[in-house]
Amino acid sequence: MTLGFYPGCSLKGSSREYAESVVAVAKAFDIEIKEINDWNCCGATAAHNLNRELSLALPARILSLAEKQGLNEIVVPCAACYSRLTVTKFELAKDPELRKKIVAANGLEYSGTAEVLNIIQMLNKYVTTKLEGRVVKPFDHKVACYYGCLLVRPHAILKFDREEDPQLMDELMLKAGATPVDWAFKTECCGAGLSVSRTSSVGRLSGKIIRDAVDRGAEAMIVACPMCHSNLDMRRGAINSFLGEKISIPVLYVTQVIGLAVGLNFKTLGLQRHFVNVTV
Amino acid sequence: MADFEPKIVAFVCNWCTYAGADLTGTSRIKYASNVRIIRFPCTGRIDYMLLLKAFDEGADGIMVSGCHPNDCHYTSGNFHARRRWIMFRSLCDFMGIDIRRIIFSWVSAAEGARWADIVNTTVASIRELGPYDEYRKIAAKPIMEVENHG
Amino acid sequence: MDDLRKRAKELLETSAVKVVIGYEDGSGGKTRTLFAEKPEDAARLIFDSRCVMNLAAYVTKREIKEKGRMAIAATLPVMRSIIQLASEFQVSNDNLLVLGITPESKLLEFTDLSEVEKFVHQYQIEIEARNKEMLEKLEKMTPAGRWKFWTDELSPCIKCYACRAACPMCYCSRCTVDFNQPQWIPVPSHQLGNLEWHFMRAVHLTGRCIDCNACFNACPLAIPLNLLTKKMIEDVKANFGGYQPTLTGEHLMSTYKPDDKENFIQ
Amino acid sequence: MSKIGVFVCHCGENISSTVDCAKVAEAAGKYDGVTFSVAYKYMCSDPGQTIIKNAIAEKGLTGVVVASCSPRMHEPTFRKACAEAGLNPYMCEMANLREHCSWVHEKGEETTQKAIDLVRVLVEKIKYNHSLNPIKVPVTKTALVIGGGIAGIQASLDIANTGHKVILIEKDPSIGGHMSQLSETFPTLDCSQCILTPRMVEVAQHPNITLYTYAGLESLEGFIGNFKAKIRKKSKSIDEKICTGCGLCITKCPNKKIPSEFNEGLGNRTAIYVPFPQAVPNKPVIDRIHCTYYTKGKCRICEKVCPTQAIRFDQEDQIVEAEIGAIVIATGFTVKQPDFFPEYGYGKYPDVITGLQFERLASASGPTLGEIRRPSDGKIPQKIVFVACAGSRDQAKGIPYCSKICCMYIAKHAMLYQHKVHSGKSYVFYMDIRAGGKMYEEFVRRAIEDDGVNYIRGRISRIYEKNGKLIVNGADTLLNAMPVEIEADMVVLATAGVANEGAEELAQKLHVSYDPYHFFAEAHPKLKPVETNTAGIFLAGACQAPRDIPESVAMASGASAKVAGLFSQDELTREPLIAVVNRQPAPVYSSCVGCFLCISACPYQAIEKEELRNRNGDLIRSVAKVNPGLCQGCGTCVAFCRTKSIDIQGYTHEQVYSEVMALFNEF
Repeated sequence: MTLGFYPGCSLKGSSREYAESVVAVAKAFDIEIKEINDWNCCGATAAHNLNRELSLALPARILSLAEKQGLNEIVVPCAACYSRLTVTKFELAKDPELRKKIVAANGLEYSGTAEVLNIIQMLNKYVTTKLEGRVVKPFDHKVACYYGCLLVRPHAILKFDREEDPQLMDELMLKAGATPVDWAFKTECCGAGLSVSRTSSVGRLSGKIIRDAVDRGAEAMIVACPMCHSNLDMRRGAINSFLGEKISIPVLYVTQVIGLAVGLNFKTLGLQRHFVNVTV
Repeated sequence: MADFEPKIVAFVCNWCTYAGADLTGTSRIKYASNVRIIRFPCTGRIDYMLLLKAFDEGADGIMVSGCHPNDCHYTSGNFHARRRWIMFRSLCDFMGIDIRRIIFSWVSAAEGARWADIVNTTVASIRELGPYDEYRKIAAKPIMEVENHG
Repeated sequence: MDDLRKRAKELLETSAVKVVIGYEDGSGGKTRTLFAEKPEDAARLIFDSRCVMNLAAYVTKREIKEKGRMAIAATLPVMRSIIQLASEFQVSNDNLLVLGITPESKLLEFTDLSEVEKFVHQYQIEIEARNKEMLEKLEKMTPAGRWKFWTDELSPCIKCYACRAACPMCYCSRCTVDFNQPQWIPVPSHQLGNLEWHFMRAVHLTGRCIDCNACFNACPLAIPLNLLTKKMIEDVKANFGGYQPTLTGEHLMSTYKPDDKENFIQ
Repeated sequence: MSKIGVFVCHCGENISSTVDCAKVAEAAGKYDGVTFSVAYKYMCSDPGQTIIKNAIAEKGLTGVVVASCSPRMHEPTFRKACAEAGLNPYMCEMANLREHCSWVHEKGEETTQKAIDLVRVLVEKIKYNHSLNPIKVPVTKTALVIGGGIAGIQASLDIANTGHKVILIEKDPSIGGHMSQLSETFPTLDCSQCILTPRMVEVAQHPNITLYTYAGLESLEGFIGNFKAKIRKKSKSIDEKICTGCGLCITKCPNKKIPSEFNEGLGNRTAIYVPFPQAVPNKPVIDRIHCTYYTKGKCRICEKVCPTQAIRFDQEDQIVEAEIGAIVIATGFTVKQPDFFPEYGYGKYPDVITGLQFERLASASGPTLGEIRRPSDGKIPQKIVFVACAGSRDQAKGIPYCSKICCMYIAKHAMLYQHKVHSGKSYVFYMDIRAGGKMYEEFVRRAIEDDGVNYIRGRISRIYEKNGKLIVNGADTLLNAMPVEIEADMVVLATAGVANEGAEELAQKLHVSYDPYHFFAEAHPKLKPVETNTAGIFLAGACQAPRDIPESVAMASGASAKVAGLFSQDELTREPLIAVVNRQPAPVYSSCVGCFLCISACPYQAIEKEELRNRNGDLIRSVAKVNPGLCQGCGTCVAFCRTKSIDIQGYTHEQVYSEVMALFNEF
């Protein structure tokens, strides 16, 4: 089977390893990943602060392209992209007038039929059921699943998992052989877009997240968003200086853990690319 | 069709939708003025022939609305109505009567804003469909003028 | 059908019934209805493939009922009609004896309508393949196409009401079309009058029609008006489940289920 | 020939500001059959009604159309005015120019045109109206009160004291409701039970009150003055007549670890139990879900120890049928339950509790005998956080409304805490302080100023446990949204007050409306706050919306006054808007063919078979007949009848048909 794939900017740059692990896991489960041809920026996070129509036209163009290229279902690993695409689908379905306007602006047909899956939905739909027989190296560690802000919000539109206390990633980790810890910072803010502009804020916000995860005995943090990853991983320096302690808990993408569990190669999953070393 | 103002008649039950529309008024929520409401005790009372008569008389769209399932003031009038509507609508469609022009809804006495919404979307969609000329054409050319309005 | 003639004769001789309703030879190679009131009339009874008229249409007629207890030569559709009529309190064991003719042309005598019910329930009401195709063809058309189809097909209707007269379910003493305060259905047989008449007929037969085709066979202009009732049968089946006339009166359109499904009510 | 009068109301400016009333009156004056039309500022005022009455007398009107507000508002007013002028009240109809036109459209041609159309429709309808006479029905002078909290208790006592019979049913083993759980009450800090229990005893002893506890409404049929209620008395597994309430069974019951509902799970009870010491009636029930005998088949210790042999293991539920004239619903409310607040850890951390649980901790009769001790380890919390609006005023939680009582009880809780734990620190996170009420604001100020409760304006984003403390994260919006973090020992959530589970089902049983939050709907938000849309059924207390005690009591007394008013009459008049099967002269008798499909369509079993006989008594045939006592006038049969033999008064075939005909055609 074939799945459309929208990588977005992060997966082509700072989080190449996320893309690598998504593709690798998909391949291991006989899913062909087909990148949308000629894709563009999803608009996050700048567009919706500037111009509502622009913030909808950008994702709409991506969805139109997917439709045109015969991709009924697309996986969107980045939580920010996923949020933008899903919100756009919702807004356009609700308002036919707006839809006409957007279609005219893009010059592309839009029917809203392309299904958008985030990474958790994709895994649950195509991988989880087959996972049991495939685990060769259970990821036998205590893990803190960090969902971040965008994966499950706004709940009214996404209708995905429990808004304040999500569970689906924890369930997935259990199946990969890990032990999820019960902790309090699953959806707290990591500092997200301030990564570049206000690194000290990121240090403080992400620091609290890391602190709680470590205090509760986690040996690894699991994420499903490139923004979360770069803040928790790349900004470890700022975090550690905020915490006044050298904490070296690694941060893995959910797909990397699944990949390791089913016996995929360290490098195939891009695990060598992290700032905080991952040792298996 | 920009200047076309659709004529719409709403057949509603007294206890839910009529009261809901009253609430729209009390809440001063504005909506399109194309709809004329006719009050019935219950959706169970609404004779399907009246809907056809409304088309005869030149309605471009028809709304039928009453209490949500389980909320009928008379216990089950809306359940009876729903079963009839399912068949009525299917027969209309089978005979080529434009079912996009017949909008069914449940609107409770508490849903004043929802009534305004439903009216507005109905008016917009009927405006898009244009006047119901097909039905009017056959209604307007009787072979003999024998009807009297006694 | 010697059995039928013999039994009819006995019934009339013993005055077990006052009239036997059946078919006899008519003119032009056609059959017509026989109301056998004397034992010797029974000899005129026939039954063959030409006998398709639904004789159940007579059992509700006042003139026939007044004669006394009736017996009726009943094919499967006639028996179905009788069960439906019994559930609507129009006939009962007291005034009707059913001489059933099976689809294999075997004679069965039923002492009680509940046996008739059991018998008809062995057979499902299924739309003929040819008509089913026609329904599907129509359903595939655009609404505008269907509108044209029906306005064209109904335009020759002269409102002779032969369809109504032939239908066993149209036993009302005052048909809606005869109601004039107010005049629901326009009297003239113009397009509107025709459309509304046939629309109304289909609604009134919804859940009651047993698909005998008597209306179509009676129509002098061969209007496919039975397609309307057939469509209703298919839809009732699809929406509300089983479709069989029952004595207990599980009337499909005067009852409901709280979880009836639809997808169009906002 | 009709002589119809059309009376167009300006409703001050409510109609006339968007509708050209003079033009409406002028247009109406030109319709066939209209002999008089006029516009006036306030038709419902005395001079307005006089205009109608005079016109009826002087012009000999045969029909009146009042074009003003919704008929749901003033139809009775104008029908009465017509009757006073000698016109049959059912010859008066109303065109809804206000709610359905002037209030919902902008000023303009179309709006006036719509008003003209609405009037024309009613003018055409009224040509086919007939004089009707109200139906008289007797009144059963017994009230049913559902729910034995403070509202139900007050309503029962008030009705009983007017000399009428009351049946009070309560789902729990004792009456008392939430008020019996409270420690002290705002704004006076008097003990809740001290003021409540005398009322409870009064109910039990009142000669006019029949009390059924552990009971619920099974079904309800009928209509105002003539309801038939079936009440299910759940089996208590004891013979109440023999039981002396000595309590020996309770002390001997081996099954002692069942979370007590009365203590909100903070204490335990036995399987045979009375909910609390002052319960009324003070006789135990066996909770069959937990009782060892019912679950495992052995035990029966209570039976052995009972000195009067009052235990009845084989007792079955009993259905009591009662004739009822009026009903007061007083079923109260509940608070939102655990899974609702994952971000606050409610249900996860034992020391995050609800306000109702705090009441039990603070109550002298509670599990800690009134000492504030936290549930996890029984320690006295030194830092306590109260969170207002836990769910309330929160769109995301689906509860946009204010729960109303929380601001006050939080102030009370904080005050009680400070009174009991002098060294303790208390914090209240709030959005706004809503303290409208006599002595309410003063009470809150006392908490802040005299008792030193720290009020922080801001919301809590998350609560989590760390090293035995509850970390409360929030913001102080008065300090430029500075993040606030408090390490608390205990957190009390003022969880939203919500409708009872099953409220919707009860509403459907009673055929009353409910709002989107499943609170029962009053008939009018201002002028009929204790009535429902169903005649003869009234509301009291928090089943209608969150209410505090004085409001619940006031509502209960209000509802009782309505019931007493109803019971002051021996006969009621009912609207004659019911279905009728036609009858015609012989030999037709009726156009009904007797298919009786209408019988299965009627929701009220109001249609029966009538045997028509000739002069010799011979049966001609059977036709349908509507029982006017049972018919409620829904018209389901009317739309179903193929021969159009059934018609419904007030909405006859001719009336509705002519309305449709008049819709778009200028006559």
